[in-house]
Parts: sequence; C-alpha cells; structure tokens
Amino acid sequence: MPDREVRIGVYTCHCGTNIAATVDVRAVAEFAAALPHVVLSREYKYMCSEPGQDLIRQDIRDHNLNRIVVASCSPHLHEHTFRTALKVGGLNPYYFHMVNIREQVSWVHTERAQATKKAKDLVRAAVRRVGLHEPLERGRVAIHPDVLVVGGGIAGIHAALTLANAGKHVFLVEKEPTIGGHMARFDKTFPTLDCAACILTPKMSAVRAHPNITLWTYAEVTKVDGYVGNYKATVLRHPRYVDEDLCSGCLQCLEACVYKQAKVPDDFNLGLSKRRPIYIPFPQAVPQVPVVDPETCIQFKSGKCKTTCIEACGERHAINLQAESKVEQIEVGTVILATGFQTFDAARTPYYGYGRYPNVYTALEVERLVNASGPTGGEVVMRDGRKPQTVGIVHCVGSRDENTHRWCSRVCCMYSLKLAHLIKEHTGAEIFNFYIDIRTPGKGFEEFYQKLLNEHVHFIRGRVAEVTDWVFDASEEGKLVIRVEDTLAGFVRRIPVDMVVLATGLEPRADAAEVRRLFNISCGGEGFFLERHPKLAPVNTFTDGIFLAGCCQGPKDIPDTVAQAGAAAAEAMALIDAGYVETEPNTAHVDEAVCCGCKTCNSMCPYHAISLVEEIRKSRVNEALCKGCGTCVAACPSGAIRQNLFEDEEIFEEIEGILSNA
Amino acid sequence: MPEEFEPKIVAFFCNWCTYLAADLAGTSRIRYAPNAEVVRVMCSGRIDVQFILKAFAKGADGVLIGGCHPGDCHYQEGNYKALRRYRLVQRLLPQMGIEEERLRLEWISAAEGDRVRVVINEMVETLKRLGPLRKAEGERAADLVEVA
Amino acid sequence: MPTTTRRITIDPVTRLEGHGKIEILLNEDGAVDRAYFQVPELRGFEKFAQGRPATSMPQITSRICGVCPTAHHMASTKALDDLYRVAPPPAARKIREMVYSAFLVEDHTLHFYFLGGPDFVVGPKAPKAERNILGVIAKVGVETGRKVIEIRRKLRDAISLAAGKAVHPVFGVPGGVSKPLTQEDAAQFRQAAAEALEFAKFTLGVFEKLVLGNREYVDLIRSDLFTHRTYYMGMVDEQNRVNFYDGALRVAAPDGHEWARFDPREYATYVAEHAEPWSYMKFCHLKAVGWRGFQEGAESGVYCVAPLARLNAADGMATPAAQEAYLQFFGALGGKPVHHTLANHWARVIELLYAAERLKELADDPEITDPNVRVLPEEAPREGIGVVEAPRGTLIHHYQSDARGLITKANLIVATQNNAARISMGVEKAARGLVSAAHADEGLLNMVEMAFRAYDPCLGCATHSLPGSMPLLVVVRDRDGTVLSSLRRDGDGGIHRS
Amino acid sequence: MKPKVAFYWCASCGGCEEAVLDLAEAVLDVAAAVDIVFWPVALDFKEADVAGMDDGAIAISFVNGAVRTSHQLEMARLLRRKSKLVVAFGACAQLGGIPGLANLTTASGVLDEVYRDMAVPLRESREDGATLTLPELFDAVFALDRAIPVDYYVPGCPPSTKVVADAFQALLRDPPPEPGTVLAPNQAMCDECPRRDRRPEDVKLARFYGVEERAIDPADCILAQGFPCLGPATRAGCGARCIKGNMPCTGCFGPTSAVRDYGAKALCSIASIVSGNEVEEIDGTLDGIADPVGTFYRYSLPASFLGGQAGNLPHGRQ
Repeated sequence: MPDREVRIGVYTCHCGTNIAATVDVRAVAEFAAALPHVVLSREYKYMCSEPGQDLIRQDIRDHNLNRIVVASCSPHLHEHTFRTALKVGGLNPYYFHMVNIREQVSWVHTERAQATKKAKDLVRAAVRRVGLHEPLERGRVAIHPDVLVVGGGIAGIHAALTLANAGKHVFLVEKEPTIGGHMARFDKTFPTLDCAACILTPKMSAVRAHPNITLWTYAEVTKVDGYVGNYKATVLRHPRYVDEDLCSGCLQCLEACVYKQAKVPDDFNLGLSKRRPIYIPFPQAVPQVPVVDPETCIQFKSGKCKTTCIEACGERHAINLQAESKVEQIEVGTVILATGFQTFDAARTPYYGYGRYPNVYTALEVERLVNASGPTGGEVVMRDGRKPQTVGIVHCVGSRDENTHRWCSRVCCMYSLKLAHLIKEHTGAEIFNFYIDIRTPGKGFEEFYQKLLNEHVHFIRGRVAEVTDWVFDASEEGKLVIRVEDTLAGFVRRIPVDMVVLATGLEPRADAAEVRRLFNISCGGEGFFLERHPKLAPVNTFTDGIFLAGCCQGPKDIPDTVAQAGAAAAEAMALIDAGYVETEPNTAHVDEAVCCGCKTCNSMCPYHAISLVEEIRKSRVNEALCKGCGTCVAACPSGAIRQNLFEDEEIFEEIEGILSNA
Repeated sequence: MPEEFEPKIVAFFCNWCTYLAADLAGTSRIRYAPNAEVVRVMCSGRIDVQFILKAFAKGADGVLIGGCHPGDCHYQEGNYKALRRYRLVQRLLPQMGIEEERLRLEWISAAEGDRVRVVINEMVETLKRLGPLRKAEGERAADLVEVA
Repeated sequence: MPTTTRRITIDPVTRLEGHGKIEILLNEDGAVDRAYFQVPELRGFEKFAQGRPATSMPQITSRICGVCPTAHHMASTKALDDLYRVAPPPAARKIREMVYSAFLVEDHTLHFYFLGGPDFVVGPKAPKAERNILGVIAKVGVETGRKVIEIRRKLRDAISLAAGKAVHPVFGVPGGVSKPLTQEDAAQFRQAAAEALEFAKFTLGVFEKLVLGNREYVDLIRSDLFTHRTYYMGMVDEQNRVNFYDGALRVAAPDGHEWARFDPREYATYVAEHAEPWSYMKFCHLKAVGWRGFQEGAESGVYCVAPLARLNAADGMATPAAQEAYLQFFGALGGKPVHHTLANHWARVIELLYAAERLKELADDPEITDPNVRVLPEEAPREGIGVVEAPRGTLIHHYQSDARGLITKANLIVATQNNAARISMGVEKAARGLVSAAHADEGLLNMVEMAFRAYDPCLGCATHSLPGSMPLLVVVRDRDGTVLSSLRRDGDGGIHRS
Repeated sequence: MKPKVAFYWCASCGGCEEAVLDLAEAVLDVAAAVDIVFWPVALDFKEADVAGMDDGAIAISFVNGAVRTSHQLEMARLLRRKSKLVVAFGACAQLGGIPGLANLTTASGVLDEVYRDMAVPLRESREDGATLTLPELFDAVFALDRAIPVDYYVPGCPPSTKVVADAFQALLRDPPPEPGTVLAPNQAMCDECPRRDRRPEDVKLARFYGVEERAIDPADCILAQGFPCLGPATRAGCGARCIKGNMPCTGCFGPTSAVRDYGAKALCSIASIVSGNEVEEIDGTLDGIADPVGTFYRYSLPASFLGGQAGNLPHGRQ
C-alpha cells in the first residue's frame, strides 16, 4: 500500500457525442466524485485533446492529485497519451488507470440507464484499483541494428534498399529462387503503362549488388525467438545445386542439359510454357544463378544422367548435385514482413469455366501472354493457337462475393483496364468488361478509365452469371458465351467471345497463418496480417519491432506497397537510431521472502525468463526476458510471484469494485 | 423477483485477442447486452482461480474468460494454462453448489468482434434461466463479526 | 405421572473428552424423579465423508478425536483393507499393531494420571484442588510426574517415526503402511518399549498400593451404587484373549456366559442404534435382545465396552504379566463377570500392562524392518468394515464407495456410543442414591461424575463431535427455570452455595 | 506479575490440546513463564471464573476449534471481551479445519444422514412434562475470525511442537509481531521438505494417482510422482511431517500470507502443471482428482471465498 494519502482525480470524457450520446457523463462524474479518496471529478468534451491533457496536468499541481483515472476510449488508443500527461504533470505515469466506456460501453449499448450504470461500475472498479498502484519505471532494451526483411517482392526490395542506403545491414529472405515477386510477372503497370521490368529489375540488381544487403533466395525463416531489439532468427536455405559464389551466370548449363526439349511446366509462366530441370525462373532473375529441380532432374531420379550440365560448367565447378540445405542463425533488432499475397484460385468459381474451357484465362496468365519475355514472346495467342477476335474480362472474381471473399481487391479494376488496353493493342480484338462498379480512386486512375472508354472498350455493368460453351445460334458457334444481367439495360445478355479473362482477386497466402505464428503477430478476420491500428499505426503490429509492408497486410497497388515499404523501413530505422526501446514495466518479480524455490514458475515461462538461483534456492525473473503475461503469477502456488500493474490485490479490488452494488 | 432479473457477469479478457475483439465490436457498433463488465489482463494465463471464485463470492452470477485461440496466444501458451485451470474449476464449482454454465471460457480472436456479442448475449440468456447465484457463505459469515 | 417441580442441571461435566450435560428432575418431595445424560453436539462426519476418496478417510476420521486419533486412523485403515479386498504383508500388520500398542500405552497413561486416576490416586474425598494431575504428582512424587510426561513423549516420538504424526497419523493405506521402518526407527521403538513396560509395571504397583490397599476405595468400587448387570462386548483373538488390533467380537451375557462371538464385519446383525430426541448421542444395544429403555439385566439389550467389558468378554490376556494381573483382578472382585463400573480403572491399568508387553514383543520382532510393507489393491472398491478396540472400547468404521473409491455411505460406531445407555443408567442410579433437593452437596458432584468418568467416555467421539471440558456446575431450578440454589466448584476446591 | 493466559477449545478434536501437551517437559517452562487462568482440559477453572474477570484482564487467549454452535460463539465472544489478544490456534480456528467440510451440507443435512429412520434430536423436547434443551447447531462452520476479531494465528492440524514453542516465544517478545500475523514461516512447505532437491525442473503431469493405485517412492518428490502433494502451496512450519511419513501434504498449515483463498490457489497451481493442450487429454488427467473440494479445501472451506455450499442454500443460517 502507498505510504501517503491517496488523492484521486477522475476524468470522464464525452468524446464529443460518441460517449455522451449513450452514457450520462455528468451522472458518472458526480458518482465518481462521491467515491472514497476521490478529491476531484471532472467531465470534459475531449480528454485526449491538448486542453484535456492540460486539465490533468494542472489539477495534479493545483489539487496535488496522486492518482488519475480517465474514463474515455480503449486503453489501446490513449493509455499512452494519458500516462505521458501524468509524467509531464510530475506524477509517475503508472499512477493511472483507464476506463473503456466508449468501445466497450457507449458504442455497444443502446439503453442509456444501463450504459450509465455500467460506466459507473467500471469507474468505481478503476478508483478502487488505482489506489493500490505503485510507481513504476520503464526498462530499456538495446536495439540490434540489423534488420530482417521477409519476402523479396517489390515491398521487400524497396524496404531493404531504403534501409541499406541508410547504412543498416539487411537480411533479405525470399522463398523463391529469385526476388521480384508478383511484379516481375507483370508486363506494364497502371495507370502509366510503364514497363514493369524496366522499373523493377534495376532495383533487383541493386539489391544483389548492395554491400549492406545479405540476400538469401530459395530460403525460409523457420524459427524466431526473442523480443524487440533482440530477435534471433533461424533461416533454412534450400540447396539450388548451383553455387551462387562460383556461378558466373553464363547459363551454358541450361543449354547443356540432356533434356533437349524443355518438358517441365514453368511455374513462373504459370504453366503456359515449359522449362528444363535446370533452369532460371526468368531472364532478369536475381540472382542470375540457375536452379536444379530435383523432382525432375534425371540424376536425382535415376542417378544415371550424363550430367552434361556439370561438364558444361567445366572449371568453375559451380554445379554440385550433392549440395545440402544450409541453416543460418542471425540476430536482428527488427523485422519487416513483406510476404505478399496469392491470387484467388479461379477453379473455386467453376461457373466461369476456368480449367474446363481452355480459352478461359486468369488475369495473371494474360499478364504473361502480353509480356515480351513471356511464353508467347508477347503474342496474345490462345491455347488453341488462335488470336482472339473478342475478349471478355470478368471483374471481381473472388472479390466482393459472399461465396468467396467479401473484400474488394483494390487492383482488379485497374489491371483489367490495363489488360483491356494491352490486349486491344496486341490483337485489336473487341473487348467487353463485365463489372459491378468501376473503382478508380488512385492518382491518374480515373483518367486512365476515360482513356479506355475512348478506345471503344465495352463496359457492361453486372456480375457475370456464367461462362458456357452451350450455344443457342450460329453467331455463338465455337465461342464462349458470357451470360450476364446488364443492370443498366435491365435485361439478361449473352455475349459470345473467343477468350475470357478472369480478374481474380488478391487473398492471403496459404501459409499466412504459419508465418503469423512464427512471428507471433495477429491476423484479421480475412487472414491478412493485422496492423496495430488501421490509421495511426498501419505498418506496426502488436508485437514490438515487427512491421508490415505490402499485400501481406491487405490488397494494395504498387505505389501504395512501395509507400508502405518505405514507412516500415522508417519505423525500423526510428528504433535502430534511437538505439533502445522502453519496455512496459508490467513484468513479474519474485518476492524472495515468500518463494520456497519449488520451481513451479520456471516451467511456466515460454521465454525462459525464470530460473532458480541455487545459492539462495529461490526463483528469479529476468525482467529483460519477461514479457509480462503473468502466467507464472497465477501458477505460483504460494503467491510469491507478483506482476506489476496486475497485482492480485489490484485485481481483487477491481472485481469488488465492479460488484460492490451487485 | 419484482422486475426481470439482470445477471451480473465479470469478464476477464486477455489484452491481445478478446479485449481487442471487444474494442472491435465497439468500432463496428455491434450491440450486445450490458451485463458483462470487463477486467483486462495481459493474458488469459494470468487469470488466477482466486479471481473467479472471488467474483462469484462477491455477487457475480457468471464469469466469462476470454483468450486467444489455441496456438494463437500472444505469449505462446498462456491460454493453454487457462484452459487447464478452467477444466479443473469446472469440476470444483458443482461441489460448491455453482452450476458449470456460470463459468464460461471462450477463444475470441482480435478479429471476432461479433463473437463477443454472441457469447455475452448467450451467457445472459443462460444466467437468466439459472436465476441469481445466492450469496456465498463468506459474505454471511461476516455478519457474525458485526454482531460480536 | 409425577409432576416434576424442580430440576438440577450439571452442565457441563469435566475431565472427559467432550461436552456432557446432566439433567436431574426432582419431584415435590425433592427426590430424584428422572435423570438425563445429554450430549449436546454433533458434527456429522458421516455426511461430509460422502464424496471424499475412501483413501482419505484414515486422515479425515482421525479428526473426530485428537485424543484417540490413532484408533480412528487404524479402524479406518482396516476398513480400507476390506474395501479394497487386500491384506497387508506381515511387516505392515506388525508395524500397525506396534504403533497401536504404543498409542494405547500413552493414552491409558493419560487417563490414569490426568483424568480418571485422580479420583482414586488422590481419593474421592480429597480436596478438589488436589484431585487433578497436580494432585496425582504430589501423591506419587514429582519424579513420577516427570516420568509420566517423559514416557508419553518417548512413545509419541516413536509413533511419529512410523506414522508421520502422533496427532492425526498418516501412515495407513489400503494393503499396508506408507513406508517401511529403518533399523534406527526400530531401535527407538525398542528403547521406548522397554521403558514403557517398566513404567506399566510401576503404574500397576501404584494402583495396588494406593487403591487396592485402601479398604474404602475397594468398598466404593464394589458398592451397588456403581453396579449394573448388563452385557459386555470386546475384541478377542483365537484363544479368546483380549486384543486391541484385530480378532472377533465377543459378547458376554450378564451371567458371564458367551452370548455371541462374531466376525466384526457382521456387527450390523448384532448391534442396533437407538436415538432419543433429547441427546445428539445415539444409544447402541444388542439387536437380538432389543431396546427396552434404560434397563439392566438379560432382557435389556443394553451392553457396554471399554476395559472392564473387554476383560469380562475375554478369557484372559495374551501376555504373562497382564494375565497374572487379570487373574488377580477377577479373584479380588468375586469372579466373572464384574459388574462394578469403577472397576474400569483397575482393568485399564491391566490393559496398560498388556499393551506395553505387546509393544515390546513387536518391537523386538526383526520382521518389523522388512521392506515389504505394501500390497497394492487389484479389486474395485465396494464395501469395507474396519474394527479396533479403542482405549474407550469397540470402534467400528463402515464404508461403502463407488467404483472410483468415492465414499457413498459411511457409518461410524464409536466406543462411547456403546456405553451411552449404561452411562445414562449409571448417572440416574447415582443421582437417585445421592441426590435430593435438600441434599445436593459437593459429595454429589464427584460421585455422579465418577459414575461415568470411569468409562473415560469420549463424547467427542460419541457424537463425532467436538471434545472440550467444562467446569462442573450444578444448578437446582424449579420448573420455570428460576434458580433455587447452585453449587460451583472452584479451582481452590472450595464449594460455593448461592 | 506474570501475564495471564487462557486456553480454550471451541469446535476442536482435542488434538490442539495434545499439541500443547506434546511440548512435554517444555510445558512446565511455559507454565512457569505465564499465569494460566483458564484451561478446561487440564485445570478446574471454569467459565464462571472468566465471566467474573475484568474486560481485558487476560493477556492472551489461545482458542482452538471452529465455531459451530451458539454456545461456542458465546464463549468466543466472552474470551474476546476478557482478553487483550486472541490467538486462533490450529487449523480449525484459523481456517475452519476438517469439520468445515460440513459446509458442503447443512445442519439438517447432517441430522437427516445420522438419524435416518430415528427420532431426530430437537432443540427442545418434553420428557415427563419437563423441557430438555440442546444448543443451536449453526448451518455452517465458521473460522474463529469470522466470529470474533483475531489478533494472531497459529496454523496446523495440529500445530507442530516447534511452531507452538516459537509462537509462545514470539508473543512474549516485545514488540509483539504485526497484528494479523500467522505465527509460522511465511514460505511454502517445500522450503523444509527433505525431498525438495529431488523435484525436477519441469514437472508436467499426465496422470494423477491415489495411494491405492501406486506405492509412493520414499525418496523422490511426491508431486513429481503424480500424487497431488500440496507442499508448494502450503505454509511451512510442520517440519514436513507427512512427507517424512511418506504421504503427500494435504495442506493443514494453510496458505502463505500472499494468498487469500488457499484451495483456489492450490487448484490453480496444480492445474498449471497438467500436461496436454487438448481438452480430452487434460480431462483424462484431471479424472485423477476425483474430489477437488476434499483435495484442495480439506482444511480451509469455511475460510474460503465461497465457504462451501451451505451458506448458499436458501435455508442457510440468517
């Protein structure tokens, strides 16, 4: 118990009408004024505002308050704000407790009397609790200056380069044999139509060349320990069987492969072309080092290959089919997750015929078709070898759909317009867009839409019902018929086309859940990684020192992705340059007078923060390792472990406060 | 009872999942019964069985524990500790004359704002069916001291 | 029906374990009309035993009485053997009986020197301030006083070695004991046993010198005032000799012949309980004979237990010195059975001697250090009955359990319940003989007390209730409760009439 | 002048008196240091003498046993009035003790069980025109401090001789201990357990055993063997008597002063070391604890937050 007399100030916030509309704020304030130890109780429009905080600072001096309770929004929003106000006011910031009467009262209840009563109960609980609060100091943890960036798409690349250019050492880990991600597959980018490769590949080479970047492709993070400033990561590097240091990138081994014809579906081109067992994903791949695919390489399957590739490599001896995977241990202070997205699997909407009709394509496949370095060398020819005369682009496949994904994938409208333009450019075909709404909120987007309208591309408003080859008349013969209700014309139409392009949406990667657990962060309901705050902390996570960039956080286009990557890099740099972070003091500590050394607590701690000190036969908590979950506190059989800010007695008081009129 | 019995629920929510879900319910303006009042702890693993029994002794008609889904604990496995304790308390309560339904444990992730509504509303219904939990002996025993 | 105009209340009675209360109702002539011996408490161990694991019973039921916890612990442990159909290995059985014998020595010692003894060692007529342990010490010498304290300590220390605790032991488990004895433990037992035997012989000597050497006391013992012709029950071995730990239950009729000899498991077919609305104590009686109220004789089912009953129900003692004393006992008191309540004191000292001899036999037995002290049960638990002779008489624990071993029903019949009816009769008889409104003086107090103190009645056990001694207070009231006169015995022994 | 001291037993078994007598020779030293004015078990002073004293005349009253009847309540209050200090002596006075398990039922529950098919004792009954009375049996057992204010506590069922001796020392010392102090070490029993070093770093239990299922190894940590030993949750001072008897600690010394509800805390801790993350697996393990109340609240039900079921029942005592 605190030594000096407890003098509590209680502040109840209107939050404009957010709270006041449902909770009788005056009644709550008057109620609080009558509670024991409360010497001052105010209500105010916006407690979080500067004048609101100043009110607290002033009152601490004028009424020498030594405990503060603020009843307003969620502590996740403004607990820090008010603690700072206490500090400035000359009071220990932890002589404070916050009551959530907005998110958990006014916004979720309708009946004024009940909401007001609940607010009073919670305030009484806080007042009873805060009287027991002790002054606490935040600890400091040094920040390791190195950064781990996971994912080598445009987001990871940009974040890595930004940090590296600022002189920070970056470990960039990419799952695929090359960096570049989805962007590397694109032909042009909207709305400017500049060549994706032209803007991406220089950055890719820059990564490869940068002295501050350690690039590990074909690698995965398998384990992460530690905490902000001091993460320990384990990276598993798969063998590519071609030594990155010895290989010159001459690619003669590819030609030399015993497979004269490439036979293996090429995943970079989404199976639209074939590759050999030894291959390079695409011409500008970084690193410029081939990969051997053990699944298809004869030597791996039978051991009876002439291994002409090794001959071809000759003196360099870069090819080693005995190579094994490597495990790297690294220490970093911060992590940027840029693990990206995957496109919606069109097979999940069978009524659009993907996989059933060869001439139904996904947008990403068409990106490759129109790409000069693509499977057809930029020729838009269909699987049956014909050039399409008419093309239908179906929007919102796997987006804005109760049956698949509810969210808008943000990029489909724009890339559909882009593809419409490019296909028309390549084939002169007649093009129909089937859309629910055309969304062009970005810079230059609407203008691009207008441009397309002027290019006589057709736009039909309506969600496509089905794509079928069941023809009614000669005009539909040999074509795919798109059935759709034209909601502008107001009737159902049948549009026969040669080629159908499905504008598939963006969704979280299949392994998003594992990655989330690996890095101990949260996912939103849709499965994208959850940012700490949608507005105020969009690239932060709930785990300090771990930041988000790009589509792993939600669908976005390249400009937004790059911007976010820059922001994430800046957040990491802010920590690194500060050199340390302050840790919350809500850690556990052992009351050695009570501890009997039974070791129950030691096994409770997932961070191995508790150990038995043999000399005194008592357990001790390493407060730097303690994350303040309090599991050991509940488990301690003799009550010898206590948790700052969550002392048993404080919680008992809170419970009794809630119930004292029950 | 003169007017309809309004059960009182003490809810212990973990800071990272269920408390955030309750915040999300707020930002999403999801409406639910006002009978539950939240005590925020960092992790469901912090919830000492003493807290639960204290709540019942002081007049709670029900106690709700909210934590992260299995495998999702912000502290890796605190929620499993909570689960083990919960399973054992559930064996104790009936011996103490308290129906099992009065104590509920729910895994509610930060994204499941609506789940908060569903769970609390369900629990209020259950408790209305069960009626108020009579005062515990601990309370009445205090009378002896007063008259002493 | 004579109208009662006055009453005398003795509330509560002293130097016994437990709360007892005597109501004596007088008629117009001031003569005793009726007397009631009431026991005013109850804890209901049978009730809250339900739902507990049977294996926790030895420790839970020992809390019925902290004076004879070992008796309850042992009866309960034997009930577990029966419940789980498992027989303890020889070493375990011997360790149990050895600990039990040590307990009997120290408990009988407690009663002889602290509780009952003073009446005789110091004398019924002696000043009250002397009629207690201090008086006994004064009489027998400070050295003996220290000896009493010392021997009890040594025995209880030895008990703790094997049982964990002397008060509320923990070593009883189904099929044996919780741990084997080490050589050091055994040595300490042997040492204590040797001293206990010496002490027991010395105590018998004290009794012979101070009691039997005194004609008045012997007359008092034989006086009709303290004589009831009832049945007697006690445990006996194969040769029908007294045994505390195990054996058959044997009942002797008022004329001394063997009325029944049965396996304790069949107690329910022989013993029934009767309740009166004015007491929490239940009154045991012989089922076959039936409940005829507080009557003596062969037609009344009233019987009693405790030392005198054990000697009456047996044909002798299993150890030489005790057997010798046994013969002398019946010789001096005119053959079996002896119906004089106060003879319990003598019988108790004889048992003290037997227990000490038995203790020594077992302590000297090399098998007590055999490491094999446990047989694990294999059968599912169902029903178990365990019986021992507590210092104060036959003690029966009877459990039923579910398949997991949780108690579904418990019945506990304790020594003093067996004696309850005879105690009430003794009180009434003593009161009739001694008391009248005019003549309710201090003599009454101790005489009436002696009438039941002889049984060393443990009313705590009797009600599974809460032992606690109280000063003796006799109040003479008329019907509406106005106090006519009262007698209070003070620490200084002075009697105040008001 | 020597301080006046009283010993009294409420609802106890007499084991606490034995515990004092077990001081053996030391009893005489205690007797020499103080002036015992009331001790029913050993001396013939009586209630009336106490009633006759001035309030506060007694320096210290040691009261053992819980409060179950109206008469015990009166005696407790009398001694409180007459004494400067009241010490709750033993588990029953401190926590309610084993008789406190009666709080799982009620007086009527007890009577129905004991006197089924018999005449049930009455508070008042008429015999031959006279009225005989019995004291009121409360519906619940109360720890002493639920009946009267208590200054100090001596834990244990019964208190160990060492704890008793130390308690006397502490109380005669000047200045006296903090009011409310439990006069025993404020650490758990493991601290004095001879097997403490045998406890593994990480105890995870997949099964609990009863003594009927398995013999207890006489050297290893009993908890680690799968027997719910409450040593880690229970206050030290007993000298690990039960452990030395090779049986698990059942918690008679109650909690340390850092814990409010002994059973809840012990339960919480034991559950924490159960292995498994799946409900089925956890439940399978917990089946080994067939009687949670009897296991975790054997001595402390009346002093617990919930106090047992009795008080919850509508016909509970007013």
